[in-house]
Amino acid sequence: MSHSEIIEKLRTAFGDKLGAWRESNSENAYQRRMGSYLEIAEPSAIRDLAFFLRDEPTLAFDSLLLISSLDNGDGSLSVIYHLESTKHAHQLILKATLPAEVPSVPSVTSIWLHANWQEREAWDMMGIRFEGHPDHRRILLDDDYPGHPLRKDFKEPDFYHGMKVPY
Amino acid sequence: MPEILERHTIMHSPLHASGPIHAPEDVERGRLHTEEMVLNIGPQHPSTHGVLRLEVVLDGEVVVDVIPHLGYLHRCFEKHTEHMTYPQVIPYVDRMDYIAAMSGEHGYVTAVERMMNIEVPEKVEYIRVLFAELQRIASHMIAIGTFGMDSGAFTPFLYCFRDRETILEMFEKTCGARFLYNYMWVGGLSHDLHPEVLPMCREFLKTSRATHKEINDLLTFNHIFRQRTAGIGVLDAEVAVNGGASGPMLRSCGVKWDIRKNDPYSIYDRFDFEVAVGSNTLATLGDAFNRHWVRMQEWEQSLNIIEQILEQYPRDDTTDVQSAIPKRLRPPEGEIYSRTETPRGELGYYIVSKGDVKPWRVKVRSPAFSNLSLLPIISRGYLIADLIVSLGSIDIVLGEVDR
Amino acid sequence: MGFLDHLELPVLPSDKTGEGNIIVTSLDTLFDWSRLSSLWQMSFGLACCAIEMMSTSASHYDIMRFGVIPRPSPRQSDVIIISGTVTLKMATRIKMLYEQMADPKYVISMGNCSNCGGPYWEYGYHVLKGVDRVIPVDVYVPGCPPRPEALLEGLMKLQEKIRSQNHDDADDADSQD
Amino acid sequence: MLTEFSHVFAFLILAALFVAGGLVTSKFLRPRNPNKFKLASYECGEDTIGGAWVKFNIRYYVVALIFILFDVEILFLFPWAMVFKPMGWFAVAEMFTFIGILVVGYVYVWAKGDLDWARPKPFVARLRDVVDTRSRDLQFTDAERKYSAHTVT
Repeated sequence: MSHSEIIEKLRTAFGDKLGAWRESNSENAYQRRMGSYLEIAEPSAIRDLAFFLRDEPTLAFDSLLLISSLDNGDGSLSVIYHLESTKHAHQLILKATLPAEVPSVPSVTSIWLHANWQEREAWDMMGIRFEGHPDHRRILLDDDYPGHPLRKDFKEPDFYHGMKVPY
Repeated sequence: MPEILERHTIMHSPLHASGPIHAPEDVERGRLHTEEMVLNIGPQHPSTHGVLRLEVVLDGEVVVDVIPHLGYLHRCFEKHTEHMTYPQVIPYVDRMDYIAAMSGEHGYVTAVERMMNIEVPEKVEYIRVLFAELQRIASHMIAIGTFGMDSGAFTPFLYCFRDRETILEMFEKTCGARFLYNYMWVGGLSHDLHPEVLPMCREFLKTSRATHKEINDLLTFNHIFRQRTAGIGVLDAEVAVNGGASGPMLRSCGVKWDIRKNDPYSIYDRFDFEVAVGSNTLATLGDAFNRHWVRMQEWEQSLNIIEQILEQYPRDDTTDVQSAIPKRLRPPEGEIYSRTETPRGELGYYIVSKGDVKPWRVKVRSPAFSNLSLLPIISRGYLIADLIVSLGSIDIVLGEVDR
Repeated sequence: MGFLDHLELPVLPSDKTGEGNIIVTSLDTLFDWSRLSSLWQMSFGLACCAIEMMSTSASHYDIMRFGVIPRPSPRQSDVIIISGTVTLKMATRIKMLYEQMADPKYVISMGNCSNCGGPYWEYGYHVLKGVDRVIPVDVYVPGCPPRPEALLEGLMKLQEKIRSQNHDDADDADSQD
Repeated sequence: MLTEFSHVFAFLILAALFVAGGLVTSKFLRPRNPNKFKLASYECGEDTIGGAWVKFNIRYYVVALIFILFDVEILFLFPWAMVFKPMGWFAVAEMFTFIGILVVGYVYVWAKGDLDWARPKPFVARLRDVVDTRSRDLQFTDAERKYSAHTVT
């Protein structure tokens, strides 16, 4: 199914919860396909949207490729869901933009198992909380590491466990 | 085994979520009252393929739960990409998946070329696919060698490393480095193909087919190896797709999903090769043996591709390999998710560019990271020796897992 | 072979007659020779240099010719080759492993990452800029990754250091031919 | 007068001296500087979690006991093997009845299943054990649940 049909089906089911469809206007055909994304106006609706995307037979997005976290620089953070259906071989990218002071999104681990570690890494690197995640620990850094490194305003600590960090 | 299930349901947080570690819970098993022991297969361990720590909850010898701890090799790749220009990121991409550096470069370079809509000359495409497939064989050789060593056979490791040296020699002649090359640049290559590489490649095809047959007789059809790996660490096809598995781990469950065929990039559509899939006759689908079997088949398919490349390679084509490299590498504003098939699975780059010389954000979909997240699911209820075999069959590279 | 002629056997030093106790000095030479000829390495790879270390211990370069046998546990190993990037989370474990090694122990820091942080020196917020901030290092092997021959050269340097280690008292200077 | 036994005694003393000598000389010659880390128990570089002194399954203890039992049985065979030739058929019959009784015990233990080791109880997770598939089971027909057209069975 092409992007427009997918969007149209989603709009009928979720209407105002979805934001605009950002089409990428690059000359490269691949980037038009894999660079355009659907914004989600209401991040709290992600769980029902995810259930619908995975369980609707005509959509059947059974594979979550990746959850990326993005610091937009103007204080807001974004969570990007890269979805794919191995049944119909079509892809979809969803982007939810969150305010910086309460960056939290419902967890989709109970829908795609792959999200478990992806969300833990988004929490670890960018500091986005995922409500309902079964094991909300940091995955790469130690639990006592100060701050979330991939934020644009991150300052690396001078000493950590008694070791000098900067060169 | 409902007992393992409801006490340690997959969703249930592990023994010591983030608070202090309390003693393992006592388990009531009928009249025998046994405790569980928490064992650390820690960062320094011969069979964790690098610095990975597995916290294993054991009941006697049976694994009740596995909690992987990562981050011992987190080298802040994504933070570096924010401070480096696009070409400067390539050496860091090499050091991310250091066993298949060429495939990592190929993925990153394809992504940036798609963003800038660059058409790469014919010759460069052929050289890239040739080196990507040679790198796939070298990576599978390491995977098969160490997997043999994990299940107790030391000789295949030495045979594989001996033959890998010839591949490294070819790479070294062309781009000067044994591995970690910085060879594929955005829009071209750093050096043209060394004249001796094509004859060496033809010679390598013969010796590699002989070694492939030798490893098959020595390892794959060896009864002890079959008993040790068949039916171990079984992964269901639906759980594999839902859990984000890709590459040999996904194909060994019977899902015919290969990015080179399903989402073709570069000139892979000119070669005919089959997608290697696990077989239900040799052993149960999705187990450790099938993952090894898929790698052995992929080794053979890569040899076929290289053979076709040697026939189709434009020998009299003298275009400079650096002709399509843009002078000012500044992709237009926008984002892209581009992916390629590396020996471990689907390596994806999500690149956001704000029209600057440096990328705003590069997020990497690391196949080894996703495949490793399925380790707890495929090792519950098996013996601890089988856990080591399951981990070895996943073929992880910690540089890519921790990025 | 260039490497083999470095290895001198412990000939009893004839010029040592009359100086102190012959047996004592020759005992030191005997210990040094036995230690440097069987340096058991703790099989412990961190990152890309570990693959190069594996190539060095595979049949093509074969580090075992010089008596370097990979041992899994620190209790039985004499030398620890830090091959790869030392991250902050790993540094405390390396300190623990180094302390748990049996004396006398030696450290070869292989690769730029463990020498000084390597390519991650500037923005590596989780990378330790050099393993010598945590454990004392005997030999630094430069390179990213260093070639197997460079690692063997580093091993030769360590053997020379062990050979000349115990006689660093003043009168020993003349015997260094 | 050196009796037969004195040779054995001399052998024992020499063995003890040889072993003690090795240990004592190395005790003097080796460097010795213990510290807190070195004396800590080694577990792959990590500090251990929980003790190892746990109540493990009883079957491992039973197997060890049975091993000791048959080990002692072999012990009795040694002196018998030295003297059964002059003693003639009576000794042979005597020893085989002794072994026969133990074999009966062995067969009993084997049949009871006390000898089999901890069998792995593999647990292959299906999709419904791993994620919430309630709504999916309603909408997908049985044929469609085999989710992908690409699956090769």
